[in-house]
Amino acid sequence: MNHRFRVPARVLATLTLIVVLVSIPVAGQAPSTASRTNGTAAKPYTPSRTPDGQPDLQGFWTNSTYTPLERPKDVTKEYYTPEEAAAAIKLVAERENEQTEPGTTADVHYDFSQFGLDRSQSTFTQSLRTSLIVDPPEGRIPSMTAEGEKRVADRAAARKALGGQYDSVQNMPIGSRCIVMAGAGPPMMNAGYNANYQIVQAAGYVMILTEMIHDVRIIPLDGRPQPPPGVRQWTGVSRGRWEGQTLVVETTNFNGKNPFRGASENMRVTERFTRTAEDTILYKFTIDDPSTWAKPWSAEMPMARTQGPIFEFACHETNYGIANILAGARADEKRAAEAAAKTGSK
Amino acid sequence: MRNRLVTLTTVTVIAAAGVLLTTTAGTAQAPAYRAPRAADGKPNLNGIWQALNTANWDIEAHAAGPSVVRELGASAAVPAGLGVVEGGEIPYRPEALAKKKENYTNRLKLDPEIKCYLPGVPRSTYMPFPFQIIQSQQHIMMVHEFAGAVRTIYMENHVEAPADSWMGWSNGRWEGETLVVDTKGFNDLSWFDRAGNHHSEALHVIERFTARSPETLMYEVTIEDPKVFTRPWKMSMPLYRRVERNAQIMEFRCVEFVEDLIYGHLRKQPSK
Amino acid sequence: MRTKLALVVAGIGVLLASAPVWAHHAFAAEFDVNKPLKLRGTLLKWEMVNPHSWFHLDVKDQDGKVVTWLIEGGSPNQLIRMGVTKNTVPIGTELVIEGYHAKDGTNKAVGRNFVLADGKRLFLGGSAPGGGGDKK
Amino acid sequence: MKTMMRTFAIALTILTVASLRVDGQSHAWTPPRTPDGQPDLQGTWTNATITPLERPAELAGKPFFTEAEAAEYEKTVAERNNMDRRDGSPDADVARAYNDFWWDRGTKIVKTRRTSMIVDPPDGRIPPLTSEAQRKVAERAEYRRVHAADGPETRPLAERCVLWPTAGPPMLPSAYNNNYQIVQAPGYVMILVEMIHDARIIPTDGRPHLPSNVRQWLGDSRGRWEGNTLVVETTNFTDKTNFRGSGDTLRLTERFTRTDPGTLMYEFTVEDEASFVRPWKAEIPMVKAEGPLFEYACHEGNYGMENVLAGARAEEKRAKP
Repeated sequence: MNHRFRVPARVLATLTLIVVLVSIPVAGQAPSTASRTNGTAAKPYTPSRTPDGQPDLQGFWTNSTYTPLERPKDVTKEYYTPEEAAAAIKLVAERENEQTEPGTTADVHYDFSQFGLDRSQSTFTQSLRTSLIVDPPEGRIPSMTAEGEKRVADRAAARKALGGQYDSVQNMPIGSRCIVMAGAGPPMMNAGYNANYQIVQAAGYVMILTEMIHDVRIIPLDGRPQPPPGVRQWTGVSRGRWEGQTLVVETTNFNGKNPFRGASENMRVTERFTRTAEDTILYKFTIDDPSTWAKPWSAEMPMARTQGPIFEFACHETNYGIANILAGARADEKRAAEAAAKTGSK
Repeated sequence: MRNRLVTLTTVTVIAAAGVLLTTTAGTAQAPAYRAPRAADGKPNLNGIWQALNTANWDIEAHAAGPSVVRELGASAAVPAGLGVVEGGEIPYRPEALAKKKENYTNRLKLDPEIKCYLPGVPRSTYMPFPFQIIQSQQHIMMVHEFAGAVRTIYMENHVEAPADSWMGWSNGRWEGETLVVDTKGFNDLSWFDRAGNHHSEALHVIERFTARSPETLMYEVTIEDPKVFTRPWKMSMPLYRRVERNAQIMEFRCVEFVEDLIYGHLRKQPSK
Repeated sequence: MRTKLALVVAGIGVLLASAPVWAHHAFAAEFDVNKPLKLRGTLLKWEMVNPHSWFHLDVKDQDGKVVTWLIEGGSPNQLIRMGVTKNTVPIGTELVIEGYHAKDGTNKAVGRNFVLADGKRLFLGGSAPGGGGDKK
Repeated sequence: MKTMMRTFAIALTILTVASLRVDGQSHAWTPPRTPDGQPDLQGTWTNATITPLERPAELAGKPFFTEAEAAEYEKTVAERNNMDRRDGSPDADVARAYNDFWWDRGTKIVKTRRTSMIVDPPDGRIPPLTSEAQRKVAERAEYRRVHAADGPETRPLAERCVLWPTAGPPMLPSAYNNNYQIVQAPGYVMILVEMIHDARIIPTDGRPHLPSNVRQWLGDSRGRWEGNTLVVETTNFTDKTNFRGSGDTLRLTERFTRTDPGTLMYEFTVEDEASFVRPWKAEIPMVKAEGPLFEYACHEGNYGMENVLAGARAEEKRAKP
């Protein structure tokens, strides 16, 4: 038995510890609160202020989670019991540390656990929620409009028309190309690993550094208008404001090249960041895109305080994998052509 | 009609003369100036800043020159500049000077900027793109429009760079009116400019940011790299605030602009 | 896959459908599943870079000639949070690497498993300071 | 050397004063001042004249015309320059290019009635080139002959719209548009040369010259006031303008003095030991002219370049057997 087929005992031990430590909202509590379940009545948390008087969201945070965006089809309840949640996490975490069968495609990969990249080895957040989506109440993305369906089909057709996935770099996924991570958002969906954020505030601005591909969002709070509709960006253009303790950020002007769940470029994302505990920010977002979904839908997830640092995630600069993949595809083609020629000549 | 012509010509001429009047030598010592304070009492350097010089083409003094790509004609030609290096010349070791010349000759192939690579330090500061300072007590962020390059200046918990990187590992401190940033942990892949001025992974950069008026900062840099230079040397320049009301760091995700250049030869049908 | 994975906890089994750890790019497109290999060599350089780190390994071939291999690993960022630095794995460290050869036939491979000369796995099992999680 | 230059300068001043007296002007005239106190040189000026740079051989030993001689000379030159005539060979006719209406060489000699712009050496001729400079001139001439229309870069600078001979420095008259507009501001004098919209911006704050590796077509000018005279020193030339055989070692000193409401005396000294066996000097009284200077965009409409090159290619094609 190869040692690599063992789940590292240390990981499991750590995992157990984390499950105990991570705050878990009580099922049945108002969904917007994320108070602790340590048995005592939770006091409403008032965040400290930055020197210029903003509620202080600063620090390193993660939204790494095992909770899926959409509720699993066979789950009907909104919340698990704490025991069910812990069991579910343990099961998935074990699977993540599970080793692959040698000689299979899945095995052609470095070992995430060896690089600390499986979720159990870093801080992750959890709630008892069975899905991140809280509205509609069934916890799933509403069905698409006909226009939305058509757009999704058109995009797929356009991709297909470009040829094979490895015919050229432009045919490859934008994340692999280091342009932007598919989940960079907004909304900020949890990356598979390095799902970390650094928030820094200065008078008039909130900055959020996303670890993956060093994406920075600089959100002005001065009430300035959105740029004209002709100015569009991969991550849109964000404008923020404070509503009490909550940072509300509205983002429009997407370029539509990294569509979130099939959305159009005219999607409007409203995000709400509320510090609900010393080590928790409750992150909620609402997607409003009538041409894709008849009515807006919303999700929420806690962000947990984590430790830094966020080391530079230069991506494009040493993205050797891209060249290797393309070279590999060309080598495959050459081999296939030679084999065909050989067969033909017989 | 004739009068109007006279007026127009005169206006043009005076404007031409006026331009020079305002561009007095940038490296003059900043006069004593006390910056407005941020809420924590430190000099407030928050804002969107940009260099207004030709250091990104060549940090040393240089005359105008043609574009390295014929098709781009005047649009990519090199504007002349008097340089930002104090004392005029960079004190290269002989073999390092030879490498600089080689870099220059082969700049179309070698300049990391062309490939949309993170620009390194201090080049990120004087690229012809704005950058924004977001200043908190623990961290001062410098977010650059070019390639979305970002620096975290650690104002507390100073540690050594865990690994080498493009933008280095920056520890900062306040010295009176001045933000002093000490950066090490660079790789040897970034350049100082398009002229091929270079460094090794032993690079140590000390930057000093000092407000010199409400809308300008003085930016002074000391470069140390004993593998490449015979002694430490300095550059300095003013940085200007982008005062437009709608000034904003926009996306300049240049990767997709260079993919065909870098990977085009690996296309199924190679691009010409 | 082990049969254990077939175990379904009532009402939560579908959680398994949640996204697996995200892969930056398709490794099976870069490396050949039909060309597993095992390399023993000394570390020449570890590029602690993103999106994936690369180990440069000097390997003696059959004729005793030293050939440098480039081995792809994972993002170093979480390891750095755990306390790993460029000094953690010294140059010259002997490594045994199991992996798969690059499709284009050059001396590149994915490092499916990195093992130290003493048989310990790299980074896990306490080989890295603070290894085993970024919890304080 | 310096002493020699000073002697020259004094001699020149005397000559200038003497010549102005010939013209009947008062030398006691004091120019007005700009609001910030500089002698006011502002306005539009022309240096159009038929006085040649070098004294023609037939006028050897004669630095000045008499009034009658001047009139006769002007008449002769007017006839020679008449572009409306159609006599002579077809080549000569084509070379005249267009009617007299378009030309503006001036019809008068300079008001000092000098027979050459050059005042030193006394023979009014450019001193001999050094042997090194002669070699370079010959090389360049041979290159131009062999590669006359190989490509745009082998055509003359003016034809390429890179630089007109009137821009200098030194600023010398050419066939037309010999106009200059001077505007002054504190610390600067700007001279807009009509051809080809070259603006010389001359700082007068005593700053040093550019580093020697930085070279410009017009060189690098630094000005200072000596009494009522603007003295401009220019260095950092390229090796591509070659004024009368000069090289990148050229050091040019210009002196601008308003001598009466209608006259701006322009003097220049050429020093380039590598190219000339001795320094030399010239002067041109510039005359107040009427503006405005209309935009002289050159390169933008330079269809001629394409025609010249296309013509050369067509000739080559025809020449092939």
